[in-house]
Amino acid sequence: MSEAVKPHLSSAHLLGLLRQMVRIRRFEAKCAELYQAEKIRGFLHLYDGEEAVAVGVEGQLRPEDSIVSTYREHGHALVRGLSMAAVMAEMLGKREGCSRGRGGSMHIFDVAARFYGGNAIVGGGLPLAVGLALATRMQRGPGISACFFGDGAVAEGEFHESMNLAALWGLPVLFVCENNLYAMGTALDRAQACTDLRGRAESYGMPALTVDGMNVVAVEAGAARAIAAIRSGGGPFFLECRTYRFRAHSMFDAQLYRERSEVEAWRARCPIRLLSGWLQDSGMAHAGQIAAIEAAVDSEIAEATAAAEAGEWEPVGDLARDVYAGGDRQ
Amino acid sequence: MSEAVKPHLSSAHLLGLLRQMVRIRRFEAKCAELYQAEKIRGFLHLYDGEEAVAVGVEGQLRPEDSIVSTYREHGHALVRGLSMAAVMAEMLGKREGCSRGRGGSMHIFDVAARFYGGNAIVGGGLPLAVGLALATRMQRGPGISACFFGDGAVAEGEFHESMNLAALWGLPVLFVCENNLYAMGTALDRAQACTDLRGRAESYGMPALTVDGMNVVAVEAGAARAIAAIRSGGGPFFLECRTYRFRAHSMFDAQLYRERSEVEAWRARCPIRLLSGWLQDSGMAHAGQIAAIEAAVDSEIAEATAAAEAGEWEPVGDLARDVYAGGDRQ
Amino acid sequence: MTADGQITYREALREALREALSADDRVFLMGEDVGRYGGCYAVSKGLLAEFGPERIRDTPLSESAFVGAGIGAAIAGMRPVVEVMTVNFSLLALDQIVNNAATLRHMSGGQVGVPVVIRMATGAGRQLAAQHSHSLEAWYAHVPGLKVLAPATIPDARFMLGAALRDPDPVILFEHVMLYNASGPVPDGAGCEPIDRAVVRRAGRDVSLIAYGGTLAKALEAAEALAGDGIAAEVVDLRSLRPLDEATLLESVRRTRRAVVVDEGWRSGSLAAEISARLMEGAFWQLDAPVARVCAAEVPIPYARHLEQAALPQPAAVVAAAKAAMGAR
Amino acid sequence: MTADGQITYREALREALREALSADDRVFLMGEDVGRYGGCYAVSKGLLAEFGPERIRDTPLSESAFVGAGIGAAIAGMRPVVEVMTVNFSLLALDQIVNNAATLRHMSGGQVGVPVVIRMATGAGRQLAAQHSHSLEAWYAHVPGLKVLAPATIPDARFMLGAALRDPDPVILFEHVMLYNASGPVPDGAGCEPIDRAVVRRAGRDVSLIAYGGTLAKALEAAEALAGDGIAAEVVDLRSLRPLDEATLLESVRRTRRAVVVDEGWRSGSLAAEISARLMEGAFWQLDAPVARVCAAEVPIPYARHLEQAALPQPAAVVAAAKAAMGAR
Ligand SMILES: Cc1ncc(C[n+]2csc(CCOP(=O)(O)OP(=O)(O)O)c2C)c(N)n1
Ligand SMILES: Cc1ncc(C[n+]2csc(CCOP(=O)(O)OP(=O)(O)O)c2C)c(N)n1
Ligand SMILES: [Mg+2]
Ligand SMILES: [Mg+2]
Repeated sequence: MSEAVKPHLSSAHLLGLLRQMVRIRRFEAKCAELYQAEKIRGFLHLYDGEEAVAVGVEGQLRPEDSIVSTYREHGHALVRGLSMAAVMAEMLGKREGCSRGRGGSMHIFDVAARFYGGNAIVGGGLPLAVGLALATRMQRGPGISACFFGDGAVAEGEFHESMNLAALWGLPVLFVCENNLYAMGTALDRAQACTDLRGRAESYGMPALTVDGMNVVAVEAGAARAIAAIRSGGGPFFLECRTYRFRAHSMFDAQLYRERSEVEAWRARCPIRLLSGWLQDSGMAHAGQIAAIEAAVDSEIAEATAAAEAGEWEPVGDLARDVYAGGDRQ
Repeated sequence: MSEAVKPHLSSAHLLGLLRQMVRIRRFEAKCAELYQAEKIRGFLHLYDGEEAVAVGVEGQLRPEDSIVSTYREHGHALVRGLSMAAVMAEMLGKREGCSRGRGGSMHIFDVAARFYGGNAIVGGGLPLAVGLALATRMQRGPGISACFFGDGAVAEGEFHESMNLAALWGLPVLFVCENNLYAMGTALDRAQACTDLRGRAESYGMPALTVDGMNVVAVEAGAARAIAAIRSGGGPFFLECRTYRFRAHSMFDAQLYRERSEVEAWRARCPIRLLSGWLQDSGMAHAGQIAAIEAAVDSEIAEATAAAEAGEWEPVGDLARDVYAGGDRQ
Repeated sequence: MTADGQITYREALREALREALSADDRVFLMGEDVGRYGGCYAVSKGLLAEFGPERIRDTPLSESAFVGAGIGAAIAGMRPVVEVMTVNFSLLALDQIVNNAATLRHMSGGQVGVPVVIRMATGAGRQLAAQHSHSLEAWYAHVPGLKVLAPATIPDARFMLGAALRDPDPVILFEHVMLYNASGPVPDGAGCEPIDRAVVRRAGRDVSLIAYGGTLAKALEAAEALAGDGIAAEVVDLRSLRPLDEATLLESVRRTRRAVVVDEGWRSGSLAAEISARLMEGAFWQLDAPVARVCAAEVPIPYARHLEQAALPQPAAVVAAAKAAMGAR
Repeated sequence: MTADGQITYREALREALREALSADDRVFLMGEDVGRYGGCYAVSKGLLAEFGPERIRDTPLSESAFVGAGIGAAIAGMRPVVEVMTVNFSLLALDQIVNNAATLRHMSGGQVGVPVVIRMATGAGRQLAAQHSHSLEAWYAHVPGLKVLAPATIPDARFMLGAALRDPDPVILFEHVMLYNASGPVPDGAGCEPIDRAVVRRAGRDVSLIAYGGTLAKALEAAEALAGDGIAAEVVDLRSLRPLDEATLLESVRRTRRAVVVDEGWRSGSLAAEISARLMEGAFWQLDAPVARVCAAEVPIPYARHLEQAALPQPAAVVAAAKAAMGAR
């Protein structure tokens, strides 16, 4: 491992990672609450348990890089620096929402942050990421593009076509597979003939790496290595993060397909608990620092929620704006 | 290699293989002639140079097995035992055609022979082959299904999805990749990040084998091995046959994408010339036997063509039959 | 089933599946999460336990492959019911449906039949935003070789599937997402209308409201409101979107001399356009007003509830269109 | 270009590509066999040598990925022209076109524009049988967020592409396979009609024949035949299929009071249905006869020439429909 990709294990850095994970976790707890209160509607997919992936990967990205995500993207959006208030307003369907209330939970966008959504079609974002990277390449730009997708997406034809195209053209794409072992209720081994997904990447001649997705430091180290390879002109890279979702797939899921004990076993490896435990055990941080982070996050969430709730409804007369660039003309 | 899959190198057997290859070659020469005469129209994709693949593979299939092919399927159809007259009548658009003139060159069908077409969408037949195998499995039937497709199809999402599904469910499917190095004008290495296609199969945990597609005996041996593995319950198998098409992709192709010298080099390895040369050099057959085969084939073609030409045009009033089972009701 | 003999649309569909699976060994259900998860809209809940994993097959996320595999299995004598979770994802399987299922019989000169049934949820109303709220029935209804059904009532949810499975051709069955929780009785004798017939759900003499799937309830609601204003609206449920039962439509409209078509598809190129054109062709001289369309606004369906509802056809708009037709000229 | 100043439709398209590639570095062409092979219909022949492989990009057979990549590149500031060989294969890319290209601007609250141009060949007439003869313009014209163009003339082939590239939204360009060899002049001043306007190609007072793409020539042929019988048919070329230029259509039909729509799509759910419905809505009281449709027969297009031609709309049928409209009532 080269100098460039050595993880920064300073206490400040680690507390920063922890803070981001806590932000996601608590933000989403608030979302679940607002869902129960019927203020958020539609599908709501929580990232609970998978926070280390977004935090570990995105910390290694630069502003000039682009991101394409899925319907389980609140974490990706927050870490990328989107305003929490704008994300929350989006989920509430307000005009102040980052997507003006048009997108909701599954379609968080921020072009200034090069955050190209929130895509609700499994695998549907991958070709976009390839195209973003192609544009960068043709424009001789410095950025790379990163796309997140689940283990379920690997079975889709769009995954295959995108991987091959990116590899064939040597494009700067980071493929981040968030392997949480389930696609809705379908366990990985009932969807994939071969559950070691790295073989897929290798069949396109693409370098691949699997990391422990519950350990943010491991994710960070893996992402650093992958991104360094991409930036040095090595073409695309496949990074598999083994993770787990603690909660239901969405708010409509009775979880008939897995044992509670399995969930509990994974919960014991909660990325937040792991990191905060390790920080404290090693003496790199004390409980007070962690409590302070939690308090700061809570007030950020409270403020964001209040701001979002104070937002307005888009007038119905503006329904048809933004279908075409020119406005509501069809 | 087990007893069961040992190639039969008797002179009679080899002359049989030769005869099938000659049938295809000469039949298609006639088709090209009829195309020039504007009696055959639409797209016409010749198999010229690839005959050893159909002959080597299909000789190992049984009547209870099913076949799904591509738009380059005259060879597959003839070897499967379809009536040459019915195939020719189809190309002429006659009602006596195996597809009643509805399909033409790209859509040769014969359900009695379990020959499920002729598919003009690259990769589009693969899911069908998976479904045919699934039905066999559920019906506890003895057959397997074989699908033919080109190197170009390997880039399609449908290829990936079909391979994974067949492997996941352990279905009896023989995937025969006719790797002729080009998809229209696109050379393999400009379409595939990794040109060793076996890696694809392996990434689904599927056994794979590459054979010399210009050597019918090698194809036969490989097919026998693959099919034995499938019949013994080993699930699907990927058989890559390295071959070459001597002529244009279709009748509208200026062949700007390859050198004449490359074509000539491959022509030197013509599967018919190879086998007939070897038969004569080894003393297993003499020129007279081969000439007799050619003569018999020529008269078969002459008869088939005459029969096809004597066929009738479907009355225009019957245009809408066979859209639905009930007839022309919509 | 509840004590009062009512069942939900979801339960009716499940009953239909259970009946088909029990009656015919060739029938099986295949799709994403139809097994352990119980179906994304819980239609197939419990069937895995009852029929086992051979016949209730969870598939990977591979719409093209598993729909195509259903087509292949149908060709080979099985009677697959393929569930594509929603019409939105069916875009990934369209090649198989349009280029194989719909063409094979014709292209093979009548040799290859494809008795597959493809079920999918359709429509908006659940705030699922643009990629999850399509109503593409009109696309499917455009394709010769396919039959397209839209059960809008509990009895149709209960009986259309069986009829579709008896059909030797590929049938697409659209289940509107807002209907799954609807409930009602299944009267004796229900299920005997042929599946390709439109049915008059409410008789009236002044104007014909033509609807299907998710818009039937809206048309009925509009008819009720119109009745309050002394206008007797007839409500026709298309049921079959391909073939269209033109005879029933024409009979109704020739009598009422006015029609409003209610369709959740986007207006341009909607199924409502086809109905309007057919009425033009078959009843022009009997019309006292132009056939009106109440369709979805031409926008990708937005998430926010008030915007989503504004984008969808609503009873009030149907009432307004019917009154305009009454007052025409 | 020939000595007499005529160029083919194919050459006009190539000229348009060449011009766009020369004028704007952001423009590039991508698709299967657009480079070395020269394009499946030879439209891009020679461009690889002129512009190099970075800008004339051959792709693998991966319709979803390369169309999606075009969308992604457009988002990031490029101006991709993506060639999908034919509309038949575009079924494999529909998810990207409908769920991404068409929705992104709205779904992102106006942030994400997708200035991609997607070209594809369409239509039948070359005996390519059911899987290679689709006319699915109506499907695309149904989708808000897309614009859909159908150049039917040499000048439109020459100039629509440039206009499409200047458009900030995704544009689908349909090139009818039977037009590539058509030739004609490109007069001075051609190319100045806005791309979203229908154009009257032949003036007449008795009946409006409305056509687009591959059917324009048939409509003109019918008009000529009708003229011989003393019927002055006006021929309107839609040019833009989405948005539809309703104003021009209504203006024509209010004047002629009769219309025949000529459309190679299957009749049910055709674009012709939409036109008929719009004329119903906007010109009902001016119509002297029901709007007629001459469309493709509702069959997968067969291979045999006589059957294929019988399945397609023909000038004789247009003449008959126009005469029926003249004699109505
Ligand atoms: C093409 C497509 N098919 C089906 C769905 C419905 N669906 C939404 S999420 C999901 C599971 C995806 O699993 P995975 O890729 O592992 O991501 P995860 O939800 O586990 O993060 C499914 C089947 C969809 N959105 N898109
Ligand atoms: C989905 C799809 N895309 C494009 C085409 C056009 N096309 C027909 S054959 C062909 C090349 C296929 O190459 P390969 O799979 O190697 O088969 P080969 O023709 O070499 O036998 C192409 C691009 C098609 N028929 N289907
Ligand atoms: Mg998952
Ligand atoms: Mg090839």
